[in-house]
Amino acid sequence: MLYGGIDVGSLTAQAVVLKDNAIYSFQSIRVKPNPVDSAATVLEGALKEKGLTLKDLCFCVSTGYGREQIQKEGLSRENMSEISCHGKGAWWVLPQVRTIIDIGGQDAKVIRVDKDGELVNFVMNDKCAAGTGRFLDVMSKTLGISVEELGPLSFKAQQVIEMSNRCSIFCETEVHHYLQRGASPADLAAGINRTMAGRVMALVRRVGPEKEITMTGGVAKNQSVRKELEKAMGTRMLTYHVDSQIIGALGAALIARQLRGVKQ
Amino acid sequence: MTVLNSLTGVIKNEYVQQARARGQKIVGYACLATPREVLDAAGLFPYRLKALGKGETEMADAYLSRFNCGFCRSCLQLGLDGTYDFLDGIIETNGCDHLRGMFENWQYAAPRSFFHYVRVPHLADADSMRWFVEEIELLIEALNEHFGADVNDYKLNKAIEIQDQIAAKMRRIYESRWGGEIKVSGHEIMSLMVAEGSLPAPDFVKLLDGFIGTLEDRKPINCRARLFMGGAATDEIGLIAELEQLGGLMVADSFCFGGRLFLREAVAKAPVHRLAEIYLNNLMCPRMFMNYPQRKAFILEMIEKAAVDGAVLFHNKFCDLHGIENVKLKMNLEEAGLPVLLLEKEYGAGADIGRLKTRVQAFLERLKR
Amino acid sequence: MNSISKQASQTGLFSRVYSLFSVLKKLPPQLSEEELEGLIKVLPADSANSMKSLLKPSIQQASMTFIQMLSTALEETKAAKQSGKKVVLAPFNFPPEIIHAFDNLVPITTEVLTTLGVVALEGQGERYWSYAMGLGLPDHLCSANTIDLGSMLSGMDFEPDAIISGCVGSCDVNSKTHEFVSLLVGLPQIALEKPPDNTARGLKIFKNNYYKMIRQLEELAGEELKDENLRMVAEKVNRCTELYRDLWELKKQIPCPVPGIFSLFICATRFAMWGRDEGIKTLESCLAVSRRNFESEAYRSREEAARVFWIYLSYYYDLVRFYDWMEENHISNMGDALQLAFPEPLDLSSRETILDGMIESAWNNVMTRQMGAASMSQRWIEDIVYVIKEWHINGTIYCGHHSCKQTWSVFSMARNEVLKRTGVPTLGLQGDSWIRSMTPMSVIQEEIEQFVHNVINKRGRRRRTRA
Amino acid sequence: MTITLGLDVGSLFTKAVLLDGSRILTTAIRETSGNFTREVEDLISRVLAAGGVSREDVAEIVSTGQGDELVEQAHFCEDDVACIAAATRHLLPDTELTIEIGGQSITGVLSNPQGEVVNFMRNDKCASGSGRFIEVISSALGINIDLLDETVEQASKKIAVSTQCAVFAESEIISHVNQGEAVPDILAGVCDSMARIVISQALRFGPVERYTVTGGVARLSSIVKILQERLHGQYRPFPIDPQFAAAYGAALLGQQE
Ligand SMILES: Nc1ncnc2c1ncn2[C@@H]1O[C@H](COP(=O)(O)OP(=O)(O)O)[C@@H](O)[C@H]1O
Ligand SMILES: Nc1ncnc2c1ncn2[C@@H]1O[C@H](COP(=O)(O)OP(=O)(O)O)[C@@H](O)[C@H]1O
Ligand code: SF4
Ligand code: SF4
Ligand code: SF4
Repeated sequence: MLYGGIDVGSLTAQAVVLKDNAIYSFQSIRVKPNPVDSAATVLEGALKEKGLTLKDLCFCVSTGYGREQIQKEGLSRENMSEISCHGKGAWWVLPQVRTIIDIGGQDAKVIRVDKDGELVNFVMNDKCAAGTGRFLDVMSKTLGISVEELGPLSFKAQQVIEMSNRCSIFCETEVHHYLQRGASPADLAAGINRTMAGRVMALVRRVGPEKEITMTGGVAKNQSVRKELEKAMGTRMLTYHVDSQIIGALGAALIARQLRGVKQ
Repeated sequence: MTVLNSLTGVIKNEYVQQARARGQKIVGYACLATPREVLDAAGLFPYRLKALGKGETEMADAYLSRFNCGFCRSCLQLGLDGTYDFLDGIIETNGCDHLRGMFENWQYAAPRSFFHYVRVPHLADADSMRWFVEEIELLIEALNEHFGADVNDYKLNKAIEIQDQIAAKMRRIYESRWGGEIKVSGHEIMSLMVAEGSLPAPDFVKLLDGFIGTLEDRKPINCRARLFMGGAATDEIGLIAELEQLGGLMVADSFCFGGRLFLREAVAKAPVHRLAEIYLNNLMCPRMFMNYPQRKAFILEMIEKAAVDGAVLFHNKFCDLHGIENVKLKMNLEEAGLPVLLLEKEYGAGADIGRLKTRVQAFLERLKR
Repeated sequence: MNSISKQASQTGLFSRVYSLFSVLKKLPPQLSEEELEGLIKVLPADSANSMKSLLKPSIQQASMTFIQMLSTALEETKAAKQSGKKVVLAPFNFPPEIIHAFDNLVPITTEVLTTLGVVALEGQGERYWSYAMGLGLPDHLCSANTIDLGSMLSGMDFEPDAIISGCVGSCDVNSKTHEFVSLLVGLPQIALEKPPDNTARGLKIFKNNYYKMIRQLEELAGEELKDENLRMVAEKVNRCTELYRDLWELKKQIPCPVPGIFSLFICATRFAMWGRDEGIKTLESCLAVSRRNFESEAYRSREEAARVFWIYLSYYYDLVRFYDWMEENHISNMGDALQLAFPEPLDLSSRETILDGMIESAWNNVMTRQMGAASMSQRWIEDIVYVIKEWHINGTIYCGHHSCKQTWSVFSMARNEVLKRTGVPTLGLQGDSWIRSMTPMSVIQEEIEQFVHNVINKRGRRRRTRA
Repeated sequence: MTITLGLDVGSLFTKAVLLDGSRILTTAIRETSGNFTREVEDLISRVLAAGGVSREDVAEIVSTGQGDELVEQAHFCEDDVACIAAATRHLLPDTELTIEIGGQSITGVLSNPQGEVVNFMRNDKCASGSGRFIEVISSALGINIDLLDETVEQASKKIAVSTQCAVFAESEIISHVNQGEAVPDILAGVCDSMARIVISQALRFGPVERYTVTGGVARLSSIVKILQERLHGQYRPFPIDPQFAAAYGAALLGQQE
């Protein structure tokens, strides 16, 4: 049996095809202006890899931006919030996990699940994009490096220069300000990652994290943010061997599998 | 429904225009603690201030700050931009610190000739009741003097009677959802509540009768989960409608524009005392101190009767009263076995609706619905 | 509950402040420079910084009595349980003298505790703040209350026996936070409401409420309020009032001989130890130091770039160093609105007259008087205007403590009216009075400098960059 | 005549004005980035070359703005509030309020009839309502900021932006595009929401009789027009390129030295 999951984010979109209880194929692309286009492209990509078509999926679930339209267009049969999907996906890769910190391009969420991967509680950033991947993107651009380099660079830091400005957009100038005064990019990178972790902690506190804890979403790839979060929580987080960005789509596919029984 | 839509879509509705045409004076008030009957008895048209989800506040923000509740900022904006120019007077209440600020700035920037402060106690003990009785008497005096009204017990009793009728009818519609099938959605109920403060009482009775007449023929609404909603004073019907589209229907609430409106228990017979009791004893609002247990009991009872599956508690950003109350309420509702979602929101149509919907959808998923 | 945050806040605010002060209390009345250095070395960085400034020679005498006073207050709280006394938590605007008049009651003031914690402890108050956030409380509440609440609720700290909400009617955040704690911990709450009515009618209702509160306190204490106790406290209250007024008078001098930090000593005394010998001693030593300054030639010839008054709160995180910075930049810090209590001597003729006087001073206490008035702006503006004239203030600052909804909602009005009535400008800032992460001190200082040089002095701030 | 040079190191752009008495010889502008000394040096040599003036002829170099103290080439620095007030005082003597809208903040500067600063107020906590906000949005829509006015002129309606956060607004705007809304209409909505934030700042000092708008955003007539419509008081257009107001003021203050 084949199940599909599509997750359209603010920056990247993913599709996962699940065969019974294993990831059969997956794709990740940069988003297109229209979420439905993103969904169609990324799903087609994941299917094509194994020579499949939409018809071969017995159930497909969409999540993320435009999840309802994607369903209306017939690419999926049901839509689910990203929150449930990340919870489910993370639980599948790490059954012992109870708290998931998911940080994407514009959203930061902390999700608590039970022993069956069902949602127990969650919080999500609301008014402000200050503690999201977008902050890291803007910052790395200002430092003239890629977002992938931001983590490694900060491990070379002599000291940590934290950002004081709340606004993601304005931290840009703050970085300029420090660079003008001769600060080293490594120290700034370390500060940026710590600032990021501090903002995420504000959300983490709201749910009261319970062990075991893990991270999903693109920012999970930043080792320095991860370390800072661990330090702030006083506990280690679990890692896994699946790309952290596909966890949402994976969760959607898992839910598709669950729902098939109910909906058919 | 069109009458209702026109009432909840515009501030200066047709009843306002008619009242102006016939020379009836219109007096604005904001808080549920304002004894409307006194205004009715004075022959005035009590108009409850609302902002209908309008989120533009640039004029208000020159007075109030970013750190004030958006509902108050929006109301002040409408006061300053001329929308509320039809009001012949305003009654201030010390509902919360933000509301006080809203009134003060309004009176500072665009003064009215009639501006009366009804000081509502924050306790409901015997001393406070005496104080509130005096407040009502002072209000009567002020109205008599300024508008040449002649408020007497007879008129007050009449007005109380009409409001009792309204409450009974509202209750009937409200509780129609508790039996089984839901024929009236939560946002429709909210429309009625918002309409209530937008037209004279006798007209509202007619409107309610019309509405009740249609109940029979209505089709049941699909319902994925039965929700309780509570928190901030909000008249954002559109917001509730959007959230209900996700399938969770609001079947009970404790909004200020909502289920608290028709609580009217009182024992005193003399009208002024009776009014004081109606308004002070039944003010299930977090601004009241020492009676949280009462509020909790009121909400738990409603939740039980309405067979609710989960609760969504809102507060406007920077609202202290609901911001704190909701945390306590969440703890107590969860103790009672009910899942709860806390939502902090900015007042104003559509602001971040997508993000609110994601959270509500996840909450419904959590409820397994 | 929230296990990880709970761990982080293991030791409560009270206990930590208490242990720090019990060390400080043992210091000799006069510290040599070496002794000071030695002390600073053993303290953690945040505390050391504060102590360095607090114990500098020019104000050491006053600081020492201040420290002694607070140690006594903390010890009494600590010892209350063993001696069968009850601890009553009250907000800053509640005058504590009535509680001092009970044998069996000990007051503790929320904001004083938080301020001490923030000034003197490593990591300031942020761990307790975090704990409170973990409960789901919004981040726009007053940090002073939230920190204190976080500390109490994390369950590791002292437990008061009752909470007085002295802010019902004048501050929602404050009263509501206290209500939250009392509900959560299951403590009795005593509400003292002030009606927003400046007339005799309002005062009458308030008086009634106050008497009701005394009855509740009597019940809590298990004793009646004794005439002789009341009289003893009242006499000391009058001494405090006298000293307070002397200090007020001295502040009219140019340059101001009263060091900025004394405004903190004075209001802490008002909030915690008014009507006690320790309070009198603190005020006396403040007065002695200020008089000495007044008489010293060096002090009198000091340049005063500005005389600045904080129209509501000031910043209390990094406070001691911040006040030093103002001094170094020749900005006289004339204190904040927490000075605007206007105490009057009590008429000692009878129990009734004493109580009447105490009630009036509660009615006129800071915040109650301004934000609890019929109009939040009117009294506040009048008081600012008065103090500007009395103390020859030439610039005022609004710190913009973001939880303070009442002042924020009438700040625009206040600034414009103050300018209109006195010609004195107001700098509007944004920040949090007790938490440094909202707005960093450097940003605040930069704004203040721009304000002082461009707006108050209108001379600009020409800085040479090249020889 | 004395020649002075004003340098305004802004959050986004560094500006230079070369002044002879009160006559502008030349101006130059470039983006502010990390490499500070080189940028400023480059600007200085550019204005000097264009103005046909040698470095020795410059009596004073005055810096202002965010990095003012780091400009090694400057003789002294002044706060931007003082510079803006000086520029307004000189060019529009009886104007009480100057609203400076730069890349990162809105600053209201209130002056008295003598041109002295009576008060100022800065709003710089959030990018909503800053020049950067407009830039981020127009670039997300693929519109060069130079063409913003032209584009907005084609608008037939205004699509309201509901969120104030620049980051969220960017994606909200993209969703409007997806729903088939026209770019000019969306941009018109953005300008409107931006103007509202400026208006509430401007109104905070109470009503004034005359005001002017400076800073880079003052160049955008789509925004200034809305301000004009909604603010009471007479709008006085800034006589020189408003983005250079602070640099001009700095050079003026150099003249007084
Ligand atoms: N290889 C990487 N190393 C570090 N950070 C990364 C990497 N890839 C992506 N990110 C971060 O992840 C964010 C995007 O996360 P993602 O989950 O794809 O977001 P969305 O779901 O909103 O599209 C980016 O903003 C970036 O900061
Ligand atoms: N042609 C233009 N090029 C660049 N920015 C412009 C232009 N016209 C207007 N702007 C606006 O001006 C802003 C920069 O203003 P400026 O006063 O130079 O800021 P700062 O002094 O903070 O560097 C930009 O963010 C942009 O919104
Ligand atoms: S929520 Fe309470 S205080 Fe606010 S308007 Fe309603 S009844 Fe009044
Ligand atoms: S929502 Fe809160 S802040 Fe706003 S008016 Fe109601 S009680 Fe006051
Ligand atoms: S501070 Fe920045 S990131 Fe936050 S809401 Fe404002 S623009 Fe968005």
